[in-house]
Amino acid sequence: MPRHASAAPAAAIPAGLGRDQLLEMYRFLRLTRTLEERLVALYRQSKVIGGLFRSLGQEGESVASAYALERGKNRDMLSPLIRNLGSMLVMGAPPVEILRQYMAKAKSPTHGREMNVHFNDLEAGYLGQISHLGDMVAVMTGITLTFKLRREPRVGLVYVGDGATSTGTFHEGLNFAAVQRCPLVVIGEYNHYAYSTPPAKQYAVKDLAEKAKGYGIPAVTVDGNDVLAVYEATKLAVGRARAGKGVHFIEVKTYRRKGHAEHDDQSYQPKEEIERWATTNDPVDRYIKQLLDNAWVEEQDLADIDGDVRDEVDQATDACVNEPLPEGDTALGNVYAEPAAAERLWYRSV
Amino acid sequence: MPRHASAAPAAAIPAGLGRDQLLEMYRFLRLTRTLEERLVALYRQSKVIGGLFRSLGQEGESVASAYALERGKNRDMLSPLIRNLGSMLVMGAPPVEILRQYMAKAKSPTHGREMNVHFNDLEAGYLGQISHLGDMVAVMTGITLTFKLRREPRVGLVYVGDGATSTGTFHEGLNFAAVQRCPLVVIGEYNHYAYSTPPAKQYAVKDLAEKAKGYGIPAVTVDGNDVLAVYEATKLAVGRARAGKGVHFIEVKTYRRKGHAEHDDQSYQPKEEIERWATTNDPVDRYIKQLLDNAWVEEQDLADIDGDVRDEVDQATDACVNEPLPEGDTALGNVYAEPAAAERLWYRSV
Amino acid sequence: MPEITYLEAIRQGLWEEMERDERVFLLGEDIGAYGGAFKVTEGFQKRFGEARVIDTPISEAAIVGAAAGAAHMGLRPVAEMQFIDFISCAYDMLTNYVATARYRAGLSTPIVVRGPCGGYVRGGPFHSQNPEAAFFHTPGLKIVYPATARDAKGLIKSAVRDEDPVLYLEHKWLYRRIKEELPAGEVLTPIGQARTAREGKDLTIVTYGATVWKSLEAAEQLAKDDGLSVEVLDLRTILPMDDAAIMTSVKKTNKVLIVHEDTRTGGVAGEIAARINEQAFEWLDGPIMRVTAHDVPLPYAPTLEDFVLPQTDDIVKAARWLAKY
Amino acid sequence: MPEITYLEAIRQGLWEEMERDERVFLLGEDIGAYGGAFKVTEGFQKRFGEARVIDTPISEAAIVGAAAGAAHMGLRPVAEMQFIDFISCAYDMLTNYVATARYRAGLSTPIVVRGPCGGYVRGGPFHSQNPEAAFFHTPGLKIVYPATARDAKGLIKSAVRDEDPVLYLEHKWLYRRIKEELPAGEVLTPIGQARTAREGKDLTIVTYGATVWKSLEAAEQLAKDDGLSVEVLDLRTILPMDDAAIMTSVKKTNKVLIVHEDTRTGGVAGEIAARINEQAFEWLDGPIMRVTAHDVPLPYAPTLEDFVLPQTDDIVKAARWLAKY
Ligand SMILES: Cc1ncc(C[n+]2csc(CCOP(=O)(O)OP(=O)(O)O)c2C)c(N)n1
Ligand SMILES: Cc1ncc(C[n+]2csc(CCOP(=O)(O)OP(=O)(O)O)c2C)c(N)n1
Ligand SMILES: [Mg+2]
Ligand SMILES: [Mg+2]
Repeated sequence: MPRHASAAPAAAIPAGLGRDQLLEMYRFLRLTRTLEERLVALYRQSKVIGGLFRSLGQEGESVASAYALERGKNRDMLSPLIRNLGSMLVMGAPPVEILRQYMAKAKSPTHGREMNVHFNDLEAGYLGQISHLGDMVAVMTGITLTFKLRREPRVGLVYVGDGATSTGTFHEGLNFAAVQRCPLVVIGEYNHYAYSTPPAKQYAVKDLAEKAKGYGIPAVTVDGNDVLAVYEATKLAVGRARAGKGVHFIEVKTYRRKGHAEHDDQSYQPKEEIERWATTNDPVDRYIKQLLDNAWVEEQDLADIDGDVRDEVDQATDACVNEPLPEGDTALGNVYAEPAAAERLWYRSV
Repeated sequence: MPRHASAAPAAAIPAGLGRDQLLEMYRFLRLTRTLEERLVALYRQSKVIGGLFRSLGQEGESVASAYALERGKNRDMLSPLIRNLGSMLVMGAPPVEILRQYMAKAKSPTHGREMNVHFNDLEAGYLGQISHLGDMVAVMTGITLTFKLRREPRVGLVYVGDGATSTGTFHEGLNFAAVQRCPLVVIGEYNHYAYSTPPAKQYAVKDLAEKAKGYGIPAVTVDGNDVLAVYEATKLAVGRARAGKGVHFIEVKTYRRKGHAEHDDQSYQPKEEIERWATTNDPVDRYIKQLLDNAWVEEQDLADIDGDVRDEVDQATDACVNEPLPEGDTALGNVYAEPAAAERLWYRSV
Repeated sequence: MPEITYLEAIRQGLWEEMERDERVFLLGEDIGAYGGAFKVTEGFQKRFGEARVIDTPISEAAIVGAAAGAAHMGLRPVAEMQFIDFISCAYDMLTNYVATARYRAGLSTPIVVRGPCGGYVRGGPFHSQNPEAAFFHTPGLKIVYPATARDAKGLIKSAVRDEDPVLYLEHKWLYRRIKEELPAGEVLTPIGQARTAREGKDLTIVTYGATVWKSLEAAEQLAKDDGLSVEVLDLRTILPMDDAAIMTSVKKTNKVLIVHEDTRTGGVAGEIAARINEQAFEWLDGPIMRVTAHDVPLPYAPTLEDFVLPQTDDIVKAARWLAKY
Repeated sequence: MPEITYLEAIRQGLWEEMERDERVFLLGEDIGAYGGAFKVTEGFQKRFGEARVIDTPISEAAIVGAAAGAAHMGLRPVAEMQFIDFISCAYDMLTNYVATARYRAGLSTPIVVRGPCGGYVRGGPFHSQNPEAAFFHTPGLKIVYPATARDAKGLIKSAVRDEDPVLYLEHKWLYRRIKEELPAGEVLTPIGQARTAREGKDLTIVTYGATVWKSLEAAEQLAKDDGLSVEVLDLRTILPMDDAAIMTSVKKTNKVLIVHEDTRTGGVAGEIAARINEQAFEWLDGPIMRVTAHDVPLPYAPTLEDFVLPQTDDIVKAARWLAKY
């Protein structure tokens, strides 16, 4: 936690945020980036088993949108995509569990059964995706429908990529949620690519926000790399959803600076384009500048956080990097509530 | 064919239509209604094998929209739903084949394998649906994509009910067609019900036309029981689609006066509502009034057509009502191009 | 107790479970005011309210996905497919999301997906399907298919109480065709246990769903005409399968005929044949034979449908042949 | 001719068919400029243009539905599923629309749907699936699953020329692992014909896809260590199945082990076992046994995946047991 929290000129800070919160968001931004850089190192050492998916350049919208939710035991709930590492960290996913997931460790939340951010903690408020895009929209419709049926003041938030808006499940799920006026906020991530596919080959509208019109729900488009703008827009939508005003759609314009996954050479992304976003529109750089220009925080505050985060990621790595993979036969349990285990095939014991 | 066709005051007639065409449209309207009434009679005699689906009150939009297409061998193509009997008749589906389909006769276009309007004649320009709603939108996307790839000046038209717009395949198909700028016209049939479900439980927008906004395609809403309005709107959209301007969406507001199918008691439809539409907003009555008030045709012209249609339906019925059902073992052929037949199971020959 | 139909038994089971457990709710197309295409849920919305009997858009994937989300949160959703044929639109959601949830992520997803199945009703290719083979291959799902009114009630109640996702398949040909007097009090049929519908010693027929009745007819006829003693095993649960019950019967009769209404290739009968081979090969006095639908989509015309589907006479002929073997 | 990989063989086959027949076109996600997730179509768009190599939205149902519509009109679409796991999203379109089109309505629908399948690659539950069992039950579809570079080329070419819809399953573990020198000129593998991958007389292994190679390894080891002569039959086409080839081998060796990578319950092996029972029961000197994946979603960790999937050693053990029987 940052020092001399009391000394901040809170008045000047927008969106009803305090200095501590500004620094906490910074901390999550830094943690996301540092943790991903660590994952890259582990990937190069072949310690990451499967693919590695970066959110470089998109950390702002992930962190800020999640930060607008109420956190804590059985409060709000979000469903992240592979590029929403930041959102999961905000909801309390421990970095060590992320590392374990990527490295398929026995102690990982899924005990090595699933990969990367594909895990959940319903009490903490995050439900990991499955690979099939769009499905989580329908599932979050059911979760927020439950909030509504139980009259709980809880809100759900689901992320969907520009590409994933083309799926039938996105359509069916969002439409059903809209009809039921579920307390659901949808973050449409316009990051310029779906794997290699640009928006122009994905749909015939300019902004994702236009898609919301077909569902009778309010929508806004915000600068996804402006942390406070995303926070403010999400906060507003979450408040409305909580107040019973139904589904809200927020389009965040951002840019995927790395390839679809580490193996992707990005040949289809113009070098200059990547360069331009990196140098002139990095969400973390912009946030830092904003914090310092407005004298909301001091350089030292950020430096301290950077150091804390480095330590945290080091410790998380040390804690799990040498852990064992799961024992093979642990693959058999928990297919059903019971019987406890699927049967081991006969020839394994002859 | 109507008499003294030459005598029509063509000038006064809108939408570039001539008197013969007005009468031809009337003929299709009358034929649709008369044929359906015949089917009801056959249904009551248990000659219709499965369900019977009426389009009473919706004949106007079916006939007028189809009439805006170019007909003839390998010209435009449409895909009708169970309530688009009128559209199929316009495209040249013979009444006797409709009767055979409903009665599952051996000589029916599907040889008794499929029901009602679930058949096709690709050269004539109609492709019957399968039951799974939404699928035909994607299939028609492929058909119109083919027109585009081959640079053929052909247009496709697909019908979708208010309820079916909730399906994932509607969304995926329409979005893909919009991106590809396929020469496709979509007729959204707002007939106030999806089985028993009203629009308010189906989606959160007021007009189907609003759904088009999410696909970046132009849309209009027209009075579906105004034959000439539907014709004019469709003609315009078809012309644009043919000119390479991509997908167009037309919402037709109409009303399903019968139940979902004959067995449905319509308990959920207010009697007065049905009554009001029947007495004040029947598409055929309105069309007749318009034709006569404007002196575009004379009563006798219509009476002659009514008579011709009655005879045609009588002859069609007589021609097939006593035909046999298919031989049981004809169920085995044509699963694949070859082998010609699926194997007859062993115990049928022991 | 008066006799009740198979359909009424499903209604009773659902009704009792909703009375018993407020976490239970229904969602599906036209199930509310209208009471469903077959009126299975007629009167439910009046009694339990719109919040517990939800009319949905025509969106099978969203119906199942939303049910899964609600189940994660502790509710007990029962989703209706208007006709089971439309469950194909939720195939991804069921096989990838729902079935794997516990295994991959420790999520419990106690949902029931139910709907009218089966042929012999002139429904044509898209209102007559038997979906069990499409889902039988999916670890994590359970599949039940009652043949009697008692099991219709007993299995829907067990399905609602089960901790795992259950496909509850109800045969529309049986809805109003069979009647039965049910015992007073709680009727529960355990998931995973087959039922001996008829005792016999010469030959075993393994079956489920509508063909249980055709098999019983055949057994009766074979007893009269051929003096054959045929045992009929009604699986009731298709997944997980009651291997023990199957093997016990096979080891007693040494001959087995597997009968199902579904098409042949890739149907459930293949798996049963494989298991008998693996677990009771030495006891077989003849080949395991199958009576099934022919490998075609189910056609509409009565003459065609009757030809394609297995009939009592087919079972009689096949059993006779096998008995002589 | 130089040796080429399984992946290159698919590329060659597709390329040659597109050169040969201008009605052939490709559609799928990221297949154009990018050349596909596995680069199977790299360079195709440059050569054949955007009209014949179409990048689609993420819409598997629309990809298959649009392919069907184009096929009705006389084109020859080849649709790529980025990973075959996502074909589940087109399940309704394939089983209800495409597969039944000829039967119910006389429509010819010559489409090919292809994509990377299978495990042994640490892909986790949603990038490792084998979809054959889900579609094997659908009359009207054909399913091919090449194991060799030669058949990869020969079957993609036959699939493109086939008058019926064909699922072309390619195993990503084989993409770059196996190499082969192909004969000059046209390479065509007839759909519906199995291949004897290894001659033997003591026991038959019926298999397909990646496990063909594991079975051959096992056969080699059994020959060395046990002096067993094992025949390995590579089905190549799963639907329609080459019963004749299976029965011929079974009648020769009298013992059969069915091996597939897919999960056990409801897998293709069950159907094969049933057919052998029906057609060659008298020739069996032992039970028909199966080596398959365990009945769980395929987990991510190498230790878990290796445990779940069938390994060469499993085949050796099972064959040894059966040989002794
Ligand atoms: C139904 C489905 N089809 C295909 C894929 C393969 N796939 C994985 S990620 C991806 C691109 C997603 O793009 P987008 O939704 O924009 O998310 P982003 O990667 O840009 O964050 C695709 C096609 C999938 N996961 N699910
Ligand atoms: C995917 C799918 N789900 C459910 C059904 C069952 N069903 C048949 S017609 C119908 C209502 C259709 O309503 P709408 O689209 O408005 O067409 P209308 O009947 O009003 O012409 C339903 C739910 C179906 N045919 N397909
Ligand atoms: Mg994107
Ligand atoms: Mg409607």
